Amino acid sequence: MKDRLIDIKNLVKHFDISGGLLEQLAVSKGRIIRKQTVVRAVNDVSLFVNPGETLSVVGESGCGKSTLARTLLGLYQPDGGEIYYRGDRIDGLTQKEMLPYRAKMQMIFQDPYASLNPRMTVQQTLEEPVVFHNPSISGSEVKDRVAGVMQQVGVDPAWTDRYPHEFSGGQRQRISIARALMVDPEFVVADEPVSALDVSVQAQILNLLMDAQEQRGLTYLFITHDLSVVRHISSRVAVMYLGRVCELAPTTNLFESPGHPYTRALLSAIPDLYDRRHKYIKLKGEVPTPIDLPSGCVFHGRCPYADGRCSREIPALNHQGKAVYVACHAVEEGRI
Amino acid sequence: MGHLLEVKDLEVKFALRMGDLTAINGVSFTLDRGERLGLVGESGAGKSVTGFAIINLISKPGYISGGTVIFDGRDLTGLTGEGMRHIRGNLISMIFQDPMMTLNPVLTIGTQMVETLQAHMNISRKAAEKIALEKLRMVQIPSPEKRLQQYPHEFSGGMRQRIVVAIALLADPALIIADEPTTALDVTIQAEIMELLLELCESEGTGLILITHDLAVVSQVTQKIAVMYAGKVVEAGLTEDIIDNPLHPYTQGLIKALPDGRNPGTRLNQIPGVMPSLIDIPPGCSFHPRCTIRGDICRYESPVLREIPGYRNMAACHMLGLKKEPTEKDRAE
Amino acid sequence: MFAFAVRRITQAIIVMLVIGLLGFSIKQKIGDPVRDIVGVSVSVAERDALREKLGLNDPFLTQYVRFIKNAVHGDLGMSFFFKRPTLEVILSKAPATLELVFASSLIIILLSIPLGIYTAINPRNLPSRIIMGGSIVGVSIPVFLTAIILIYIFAVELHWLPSYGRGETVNIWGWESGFLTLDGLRHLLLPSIALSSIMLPLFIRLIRSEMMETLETEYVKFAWAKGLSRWRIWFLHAFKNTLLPVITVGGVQLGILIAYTILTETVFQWQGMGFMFLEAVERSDTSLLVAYIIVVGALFVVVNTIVDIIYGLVNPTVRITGRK
Amino acid sequence: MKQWERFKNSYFLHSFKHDWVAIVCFVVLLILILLSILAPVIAPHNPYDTASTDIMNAEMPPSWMEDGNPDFVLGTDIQGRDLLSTMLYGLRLSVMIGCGAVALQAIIGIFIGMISGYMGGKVDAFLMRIADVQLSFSTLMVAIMISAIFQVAFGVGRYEQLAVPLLVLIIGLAEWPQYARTVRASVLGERNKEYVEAARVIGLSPARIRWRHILPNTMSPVLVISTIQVANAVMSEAALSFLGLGMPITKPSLGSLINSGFEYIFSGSWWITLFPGILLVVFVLVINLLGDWLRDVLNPKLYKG
Repeated sequence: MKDRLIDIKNLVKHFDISGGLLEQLAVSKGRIIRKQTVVRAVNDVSLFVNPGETLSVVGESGCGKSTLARTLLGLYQPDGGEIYYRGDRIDGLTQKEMLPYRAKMQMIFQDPYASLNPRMTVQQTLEEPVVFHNPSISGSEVKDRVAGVMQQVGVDPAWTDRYPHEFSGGQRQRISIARALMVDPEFVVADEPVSALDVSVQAQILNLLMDAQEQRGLTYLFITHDLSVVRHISSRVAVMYLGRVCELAPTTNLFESPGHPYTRALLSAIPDLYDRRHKYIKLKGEVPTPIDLPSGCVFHGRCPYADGRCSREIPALNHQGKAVYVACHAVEEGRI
Repeated sequence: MGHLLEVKDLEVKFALRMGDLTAINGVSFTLDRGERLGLVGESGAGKSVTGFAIINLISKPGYISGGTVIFDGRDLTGLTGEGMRHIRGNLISMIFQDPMMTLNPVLTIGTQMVETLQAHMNISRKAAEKIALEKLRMVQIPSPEKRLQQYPHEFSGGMRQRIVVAIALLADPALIIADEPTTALDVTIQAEIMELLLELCESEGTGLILITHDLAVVSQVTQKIAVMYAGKVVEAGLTEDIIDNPLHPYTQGLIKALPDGRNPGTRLNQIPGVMPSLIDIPPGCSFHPRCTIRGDICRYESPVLREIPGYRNMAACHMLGLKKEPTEKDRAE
Repeated sequence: MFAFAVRRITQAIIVMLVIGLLGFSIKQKIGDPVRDIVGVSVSVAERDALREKLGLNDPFLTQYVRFIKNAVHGDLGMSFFFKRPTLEVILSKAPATLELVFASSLIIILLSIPLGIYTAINPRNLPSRIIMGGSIVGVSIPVFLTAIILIYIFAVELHWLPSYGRGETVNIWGWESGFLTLDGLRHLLLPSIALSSIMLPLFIRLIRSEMMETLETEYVKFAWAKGLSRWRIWFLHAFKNTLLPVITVGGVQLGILIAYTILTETVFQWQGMGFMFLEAVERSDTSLLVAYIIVVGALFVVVNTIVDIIYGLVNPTVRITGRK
Repeated sequence: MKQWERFKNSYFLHSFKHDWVAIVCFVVLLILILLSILAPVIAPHNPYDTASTDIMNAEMPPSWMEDGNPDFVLGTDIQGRDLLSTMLYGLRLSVMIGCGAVALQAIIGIFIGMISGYMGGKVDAFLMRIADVQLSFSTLMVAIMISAIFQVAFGVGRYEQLAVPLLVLIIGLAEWPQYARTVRASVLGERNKEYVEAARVIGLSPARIRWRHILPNTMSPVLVISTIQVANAVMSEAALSFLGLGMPITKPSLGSLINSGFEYIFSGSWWITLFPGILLVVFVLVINLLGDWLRDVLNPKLYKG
């Protein structure tokens, strides 16, 4: 276990959105009751990340992938489970105890228009993390480092005095990546880093991310809904549905022989440029909300292979050999 | 019989304080009855503006400054209020991008469907509701009778987009313009909506203009594609020709920039730079600063969309069809 | 919806208890109930006895509970000046104020909706510019100045309309109404115009900006794309959505008119609650002052609660899910 | 110097130079503020010096009218003071009280709005409930009530002595919710933006994130409402003074001058009311117009609370 960079065990994160006491009142069968509304964003998720790899977490909106990433980075306090960084437990640490890990784990965000403080120049944005983590660093050293990183992400270092609104979306995303690289992290969480970008710019950013990984030996946790991107850049993939991991497998295995029925449906839905008019697996019904989770396997209501057991019993993420894990009774029983 | 729709040299400008900005600059294409066309481009290419310009629904300060839109033999750009109103939602319908924003939150689905029919034909509420129910069934909304009384917030995003599709089909239009209809939706729902749209257009013989940034989506649905860049159509042709044999360097770059899963982990082909904003469109060919095969002429003369000898695609590029075809090697960075 | 209403009403009760606490504390700190009842010409011993008898030496909380109990039964203490129960005094003055507020609200609603919609639909044409320019001048003129100018023009110079008082009133079931006589209406005209002068521009601007925002939405654009008539788009699709924020803000603003009645009533010598309140301040009539605060507070709370519930009824999201 | 260069080329200055309404308003406002600051220097008479006023001069019409006296350009008030000088001193008081009150409400409002927006939960619900209730009562009503209570509690004589600081306090207390709501709403809007998350990922302390990252981004709406609040505060002060709950007639603000003149309007002495009235309206109007212009230019997303 020591050789894992990140190890997440049975992570749970719920959000109570019921508001104040008065907001919780509701009427049911003629009686006034107190109703609490809880979004079960992440339920019992176990995952690990090996050093140097790119693990992608994919899923549709509301599946809890962003919450998972933010909980992992300590932006949310988990409601259960454990998080380890190189064997050290890092959930529940105080602000101060967390600091050494903050320099090692960084994040890149989705929206290049919201992820940079509009009132700070590029210089100020990039300086802040370095100076914060190395208070003794000299001014000229900081300047050199800023220039170096800007060079690497492909933004002209002469533009450090500019404000974010003077840059295009792609350039901002480069600056956002630069900010994450400033503290020399070893682990970077990228939350939909190319979803808001146009195709031609998306390719630039993906190349930049792959280059940075190669040069700095970075480990990525890549959150996205775009399966073609996943296939291109990741070594392993975790598929999430309604707050649970339903399949975890090396990329080639996942795309060539998906195990979980949801993964199959998801993969079949990607339009392929060269395979016009291919058939996709149609799922019945609608995605349930994470507020009222179905019993048993969260996917059973839409699954073509579901039986009685699926609606009662939550399937465990089982090892299927060759680093493939699937959480499905039907796969386990060999029905599919 | 002529084309269902013929857009010719369409030009849209935005009147701003600092002067007029040209959003689309001489866009031309045609569409036959029951034919499906994909309008593809990145954000800012002017594809949505083109879509809205067809039904003369450009929000201020934009206006159509030139060109014609011939629909069924009539020029739509010359129509005034009432004449245009009769076209919209009746002969040409639209589907918008975000189904969460498209439906009016304070009116029931029934009201929003019935009013569309009543706007175009003299029909009782009862009869209109009957047509509405039929269309809701066509888009596979379960228990449609109950649904008519409900408000938009009681539906999920996918369901709302189905309802929008149903509204678009109400008056049996000859043409549907769908502006990024699945961009805001998840991939499984996108597949459902696209299949639905495709089936309905085929079974009803409805023409479709699908506006999207996603070439892969277009490739599943349309027969023809027009690729737009900086307010112009740079390449147009049959879907298989565009995808398998792109001519224009921009189209080529765009297709190669897509991670297609064939060689994972390798560097993607990237087009350097970004699309120019409307304020500083470069002179000559607007793509030339990013182009790898540009010649001198590209700097000052704007290319027109023309037939390229030996190919079926039309492309707007000076460098195509010259003595020496640009080869893969020439284009390498 | 029912749960929503229950929530709002519970909140209203809590707010009333807090207002009661404030009023009671003021009374405790600066008022003297003994003086209110017997005046100042009574010996110290007698006053102490009365003090004990009235329970004024009890703990704060006990007295507060008693105060609330009495208030619920309509007993808000005696007015030192009028020598009558304060609530009675206030209720006798209330019709004048409420009629004034009602007339002004009518003017505001009838004018602001068409003007607001017109300026939203035609944001740049000349009439809109004039209306918007006029409205910003309107919000910059204090109510009392408008009132004075109106009096100077129509009463002092032109002698068209009376400058003060309510004129002839008719008593219907204890309600002194000025609505039913020509003289009463003539007296009502200037004060209600003056009172509406501050809110009318605000309403026009509010309706205009909300309407313009709505006109920019996707669903209005979609309505155009459906080929609906412009009237249906403006008055059903856009206006119905404009109404929601206007009800929340506007309802509260109409309640706020009561604050401005203090100014208007002063200028026009209008014998309403506001005029009475200022007199109470001058006479240091603490009980009446506190009673006024509580009655007006209750009025505000009732108006707000009703506005909230109406909002809930109009907005399907709240009506069906009970959540805002 | 760089900042100045940036400002010179900014959209802000550019749109200012191309909007004549904004320029006129700015110039008028500047002149009025200068007049109020320099009132003791430029006023022809000192209205506070009772020795120099003569009751025999009371109610003199403006100098260009019959019975006018060239010594008193705009005439005299009921106590025989030069109206122009009294107005200048009155404007001075109005500006002082207005700015003081806005400073006070800004301090209270920004602090509470910041806490409320960033902490969320129960603290937020509690603070905002207070603000809501107070707002629903209207700032004017709250101001009138506080001042009424103060006047009864202090007694009229003492209240008039302390009028200036008390009015600042009253208006500040009455109007802070406007600020708090605006600040809170924009803090809520900013708090969930990704740059704040980025700052948290870096490990910055909550206090630093609040004051260094969030606060500067809420400044546009704060600037816009600040201008409008100055106008509101001046209006509130005038209203209170008009009701006799503000500045006494011995040290009149514009509101108290209008009030004192109102009683004489029926006898034809319109100027005592009209001139201070015009001055007040012009002052408030230019601030409101500038506020509107600022709102258009900065175009802050004014989050609805």
